[in-house]
Amino acid sequence: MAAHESRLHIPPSPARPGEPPDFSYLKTSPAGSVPRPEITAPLVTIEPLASEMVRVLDDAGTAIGPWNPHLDPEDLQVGLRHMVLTRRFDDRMLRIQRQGRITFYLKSSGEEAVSVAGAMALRPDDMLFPSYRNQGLYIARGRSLVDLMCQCLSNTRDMCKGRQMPVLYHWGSGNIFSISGNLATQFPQAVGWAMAAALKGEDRLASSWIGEGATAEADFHHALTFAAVYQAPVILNVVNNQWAISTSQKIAGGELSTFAARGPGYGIPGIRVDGNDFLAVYAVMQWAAERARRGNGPTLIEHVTYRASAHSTSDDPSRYRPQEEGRAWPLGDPIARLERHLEVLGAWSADRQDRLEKELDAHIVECWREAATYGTPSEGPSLDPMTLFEDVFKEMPKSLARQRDELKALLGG
Amino acid sequence: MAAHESRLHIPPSPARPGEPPDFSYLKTSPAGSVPRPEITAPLVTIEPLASEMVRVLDDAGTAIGPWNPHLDPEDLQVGLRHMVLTRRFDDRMLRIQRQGRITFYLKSSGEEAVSVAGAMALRPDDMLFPSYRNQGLYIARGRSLVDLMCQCLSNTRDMCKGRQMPVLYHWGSGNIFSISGNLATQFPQAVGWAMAAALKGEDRLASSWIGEGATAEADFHHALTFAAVYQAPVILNVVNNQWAISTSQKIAGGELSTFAARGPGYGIPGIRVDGNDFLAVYAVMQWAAERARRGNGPTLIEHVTYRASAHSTSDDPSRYRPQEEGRAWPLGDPIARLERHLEVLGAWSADRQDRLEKELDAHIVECWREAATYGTPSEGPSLDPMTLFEDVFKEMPKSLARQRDELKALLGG
Amino acid sequence: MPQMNLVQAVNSALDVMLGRDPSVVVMGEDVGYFGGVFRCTEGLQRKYGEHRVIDTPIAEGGIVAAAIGMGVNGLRPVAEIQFADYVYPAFDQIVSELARLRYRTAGEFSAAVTVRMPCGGGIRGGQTHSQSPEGIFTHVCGIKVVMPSNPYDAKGLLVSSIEDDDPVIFFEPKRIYNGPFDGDWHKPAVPWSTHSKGDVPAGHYTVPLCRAEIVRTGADVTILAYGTMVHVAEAAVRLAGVDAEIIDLRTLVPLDTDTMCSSVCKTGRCVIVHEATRFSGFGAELSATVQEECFWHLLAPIQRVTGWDTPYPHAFEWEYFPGPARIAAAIKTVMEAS
Amino acid sequence: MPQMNLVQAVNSALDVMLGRDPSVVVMGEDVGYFGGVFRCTEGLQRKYGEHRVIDTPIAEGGIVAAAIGMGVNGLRPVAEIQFADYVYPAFDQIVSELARLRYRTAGEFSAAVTVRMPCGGGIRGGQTHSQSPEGIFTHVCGIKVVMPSNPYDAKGLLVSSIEDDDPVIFFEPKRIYNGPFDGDWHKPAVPWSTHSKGDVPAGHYTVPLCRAEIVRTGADVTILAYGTMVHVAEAAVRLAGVDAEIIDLRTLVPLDTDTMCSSVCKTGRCVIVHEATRFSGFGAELSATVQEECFWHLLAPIQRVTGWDTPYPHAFEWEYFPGPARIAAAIKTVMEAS
Ligand SMILES: Cc1ncc(C[n+]2csc(CCOP(=O)(O)OP(=O)(O)O)c2C)c(N)n1
Ligand SMILES: Cc1ncc(C[n+]2csc(CCOP(=O)(O)OP(=O)(O)O)c2C)c(N)n1
Ligand SMILES: [Mg+2]
Ligand SMILES: [Mg+2]
Repeated sequence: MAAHESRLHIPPSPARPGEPPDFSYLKTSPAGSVPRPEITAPLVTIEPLASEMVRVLDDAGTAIGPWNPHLDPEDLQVGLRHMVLTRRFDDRMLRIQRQGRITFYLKSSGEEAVSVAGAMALRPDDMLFPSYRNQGLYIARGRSLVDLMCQCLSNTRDMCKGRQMPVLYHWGSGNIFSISGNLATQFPQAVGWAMAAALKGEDRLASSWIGEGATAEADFHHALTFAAVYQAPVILNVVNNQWAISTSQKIAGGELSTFAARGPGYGIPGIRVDGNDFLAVYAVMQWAAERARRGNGPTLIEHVTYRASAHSTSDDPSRYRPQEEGRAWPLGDPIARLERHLEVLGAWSADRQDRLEKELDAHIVECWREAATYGTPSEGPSLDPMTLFEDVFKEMPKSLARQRDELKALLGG
Repeated sequence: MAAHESRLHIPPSPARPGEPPDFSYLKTSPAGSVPRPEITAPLVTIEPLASEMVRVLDDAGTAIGPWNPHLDPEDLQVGLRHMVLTRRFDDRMLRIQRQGRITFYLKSSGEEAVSVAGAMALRPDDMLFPSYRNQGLYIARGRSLVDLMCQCLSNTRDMCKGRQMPVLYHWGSGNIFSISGNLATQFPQAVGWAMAAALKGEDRLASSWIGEGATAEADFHHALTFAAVYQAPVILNVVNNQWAISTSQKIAGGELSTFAARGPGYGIPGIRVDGNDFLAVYAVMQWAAERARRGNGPTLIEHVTYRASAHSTSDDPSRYRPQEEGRAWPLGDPIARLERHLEVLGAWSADRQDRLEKELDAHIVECWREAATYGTPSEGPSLDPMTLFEDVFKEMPKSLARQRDELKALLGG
Repeated sequence: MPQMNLVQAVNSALDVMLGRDPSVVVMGEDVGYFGGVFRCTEGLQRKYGEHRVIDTPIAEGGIVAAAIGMGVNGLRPVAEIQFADYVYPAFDQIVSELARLRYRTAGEFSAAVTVRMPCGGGIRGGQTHSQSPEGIFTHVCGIKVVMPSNPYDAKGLLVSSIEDDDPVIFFEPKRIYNGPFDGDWHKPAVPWSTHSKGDVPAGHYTVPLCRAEIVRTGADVTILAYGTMVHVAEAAVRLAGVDAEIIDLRTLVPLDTDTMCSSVCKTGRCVIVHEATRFSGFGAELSATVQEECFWHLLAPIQRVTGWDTPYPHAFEWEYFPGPARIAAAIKTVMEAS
Repeated sequence: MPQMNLVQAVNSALDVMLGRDPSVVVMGEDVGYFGGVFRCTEGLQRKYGEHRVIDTPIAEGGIVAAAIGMGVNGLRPVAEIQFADYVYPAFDQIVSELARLRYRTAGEFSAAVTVRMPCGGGIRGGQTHSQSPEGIFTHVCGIKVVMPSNPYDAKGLLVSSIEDDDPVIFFEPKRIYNGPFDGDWHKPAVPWSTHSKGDVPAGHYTVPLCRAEIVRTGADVTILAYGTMVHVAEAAVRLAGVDAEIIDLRTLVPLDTDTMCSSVCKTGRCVIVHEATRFSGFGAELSATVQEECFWHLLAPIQRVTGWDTPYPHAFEWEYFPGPARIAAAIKTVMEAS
């Protein structure tokens, strides 16, 4: 059974370290070229959108075509601010992790538009079921950075009471669901949430995000099946950032078909969008939200983007992809592209950008300073270990109380 | 939360007892109308076949169109014989169950073409991963009825040594995999088997069958994903017999899209075929087999058929569907349609049909007589209960041997 | 008082809860129009509508996931798994999500989901319609595990489970759906109407979770059982002719160790009975706990009587089933030990 | 003899088996080009090709299902689950299929699949990168369950597992991938080169399944442990200053009851240690078995020292972890009991 006799197809390897980056597999559409169907359009009319790519911003930074959401410059500036804050927050937290002050971190760099435009296109009472790479949702909905930092620190103000790894946030009052360490589980949960909203006759929708790698999990199938059967008011987002740790999107099933294309097979419109184009993401999310609100059911959206950083602080991408790959990514950087667009609109400048960055950096530093007062590994107050026995059940059973007392005695408490 | 306020979509109920049968939802294509693409054709060319319906036999019983497999009358007669034997075997076993001589039974009536034509279109060394409603595969591959009956009897010749419910057969040397009580599990296993065949450079393929209801299980998604990624030589068959116990195929996700349509979303050709048309099933299976053998990868086939009998002997379909529904089924009966075709060819007659049925009935009776000599619940030899401890592991661990000895002592052995 | 079998008791609990609480929904395979393959949901869809009693696709993992989402959105879903043998596709959603949601969010999110499923053998179901996987779930912290042994408890415990804010896995021993089976399969079936626990109030009432019941007081030996095996234990005690105390655990998690251990400390002897396979079954935890709590009172080794460590064979159900003879033998062993 | 850490030992076992047996294939998430997130498959794809060391989609259920199909077709797949915490999506294929295939076909079909996965806490992984779910698998009849405590055993047991015709779940305690961690997380890390079991032959050898090892002989108390906890138990024994016998179980199913029970019968005392949660954990089975076999020799109640019955908290790993102090306390308790 030598390799050469084998007929087993292995998807072609992406460019590996030492090889030139190769994105020849990526199919894009020119900005403005893809039609925008009515939200009530029959599935067959929408089907081509699963293999095309909705794009609004052209190379010159102009917004064109039927998907242009015609946002005010003020709104775009807000979007830009959220994206920049997300990126700089990520960068700072990475440095903090490298200094050993938090145990782990995971950036969303290069993918900020997916979360920020997504959150802005929805209403605050729509329920979000994110993956671990959607910190932009928190930023766009205005969660205090201090709270996010305290979670990463597992300190006395940690919303998770020290139980979750960094970035696995949640936000009840902000309508953002808990992030699971187990991939994809949130996808069908979002569908159930949306079914309940419909069942109660409420005008709220759910939106969930997973990576393209995670689409291979059972949960993806359950989500699509249940969403289709009950026409749940849900937006199912696949964030195709080309990589799942070390394996390319081809290993996830992206070689012969797009991830958006899964949708029509289940009776769900699938739309592929340039995930680094803030306006396109906004427009597509808005379209899907409108559909859901009008009772036209779920939409599957594939956001084509690029994971610009390592998978996480436990990862070293130089082992499996060319260092220059990010620079070769054909869809550019979402922040730079929106800046450019605002410049074209005459609503932005290098100077403003500079000031914005400084302002946000200062804000981040200040937040960190505050967060640290609630405890860091080396100083400040620390969470009471006895809390580890709480919340297993709503009320602590006797047996667990005994275990708590045992630990208390052991710690000399 | 009164029902009228709810916006949750519930797929429209099928015709229920007391209502007239309603198959208006069923989309068919005229016989001969659907083109037959080359097996190397690109996916987009094949895609329409997922919503059309491949049919060869027209209402007059003539075989027409590009999918006509041009089988010899002799082969057709063999196919007819297998189908009739399958049906009459099913009928006899049902009566035997009603007499309390076996504990359970499950018929495939109305769906015989799916299995028989399927098996005939493949090679004997292709590996089959059936569901519980594929007894025609065993018949077409020539497994002795005595063996099948002994399994249903859990007697001394039971291939399962009394461990499985009736009909959960397997056949190592006949290349038919074990039937699981757990729905859909065989689907991705077949893909793994096919991957191994390709890996070893063998020229064998795998074919698996599940019900449309079972497509909602995770295994369906895993099968399609792995088959697509590795281009495994596998035929994935969905037998859409309109019902999953009491729920219609709409609850399984058939309202807005066909089951064949799931394929293209994963990059796998999907073909919808008239499952009651022996010639069409044969032709489509042959096409898919050819594709797999030539290294063109997997095919998903939806066989549109009708479950003419109860789900199983534990079921009473008059509780959930109109009694007359079967007669109203637009695609007729696979046996009657093949008979008609053979008559049109001048290769069959009512008289020959009559003789065939008598011959097969006599054969079945004789097989039952023999099977009964290997033990029935009321008489003849019986399986040694001590065998229940075998085959948990290849070698019996000490702890299990002790349990065996305990039972032996208890039974006074 | 109405007489109900265990199916009707379950149905009545669901009926009462659907009627009282608009946030309760019932969902599962064939539970809607058809009323469930064991008829536990019969008539409920007609009464409460397709939106409250929902037929689902055949995907246990999807059912539980959707139920979790609904629970997060304020509903109290009661999901049916058609057979306990088919719960494994939902295992990840139960273990990684349902059980841990409250913990990982420090109480900010939770889902009050009840997952019902028929379990146990003795109905000729072979290895995929006979399993008793409760032991596995008892090792998963964050879910409660319940198994009633009679209609009265079934209804009261199911109402408690649905009203409980924690997730509950609710096992229904299908061999006793229609009558209190005592392990003697030769005997004609006995209906619940012959049993005092077949008297079931029509309206709302609860049987508290986490409370075992002493169903027979005795001085010589304590028998710990639940579900079907409570009745089999009763038969075994008659057979053995000893003055046994039989405890019906009813809730396995959280476990009522006080009731069970004070009994064993009194009798000094203990036999544990379940239908599931022996190795690492729930009986192991019971034995370990009793041993820890009652060591100095124990007069003989604790015995476990369980299913053998094999799948449940179709042909040899009654050789497999831990019937009265095996239990009686174990009782004898602990009585004679010294 | 080469010195290896546990990662290298696993890698070497795979290397040896890929080299010797063309039917062996390695598969899993990131195991191919990258060599696995813990580097256990490093270099193997380069050496044996993309067809023998296969990167898979992220679908544990699909991985195990495909492995079963491959096994049926004569291969010996070694599937990696990236973390034991992520095995649950594969639970149905393992429990309903892999474990039961031989039984339900009376031996006509089987699949010699090995499923490897890193388990255990102490690496700041929080509740979804720290679990020890071995107890659950020990309740599933038809699969063997193995957990080594050192590089030498890891390689020998993994080779045995791959060569075994039954399915094996192979747990790798990730806290000891790089060194024999004894529970004192303040101390600088110790490499395997300091430990005699870090000497690992380069070629093929086996450590037999189902055989426990006495890693320290002693007269006063028997400590049953496996995986990481073997080293922690050693530290605890030093701390407690007793003459303890420490048994490394190595294979949990089938269990070497002879070795463990004859030790307890000798010492009369027993402490059971594992990192998994306590309730219905594997320690329960060990306790029940010891109690049954050694009752008349027991001088004190058997003690279990385990993880608490909560998920593994990110912030409080060392409060959660059953460290030397807790084990030493339990040893003291059993020594003093009377
Ligand atoms: C059920 C499960 N299996 C495996 C993992 C380990 N894991 C964490 S992230 C990851 C890759 C996910 O890739 P993708 O879905 O594309 O998301 P991305 O990281 O690119 O955003 C893997 C395999 C997990 N967390 N959960
Ligand atoms: C995992 C699992 N869930 C549920 C069942 C119970 N069950 C057996 S058959 C069946 C209906 C299957 O319908 P379909 O797949 O359409 O096949 P058909 O019976 O129509 O051939 C159900 C729900 C099962 N056997 N396995
Ligand atoms: Mg990705
Ligand atoms: Mg069906």
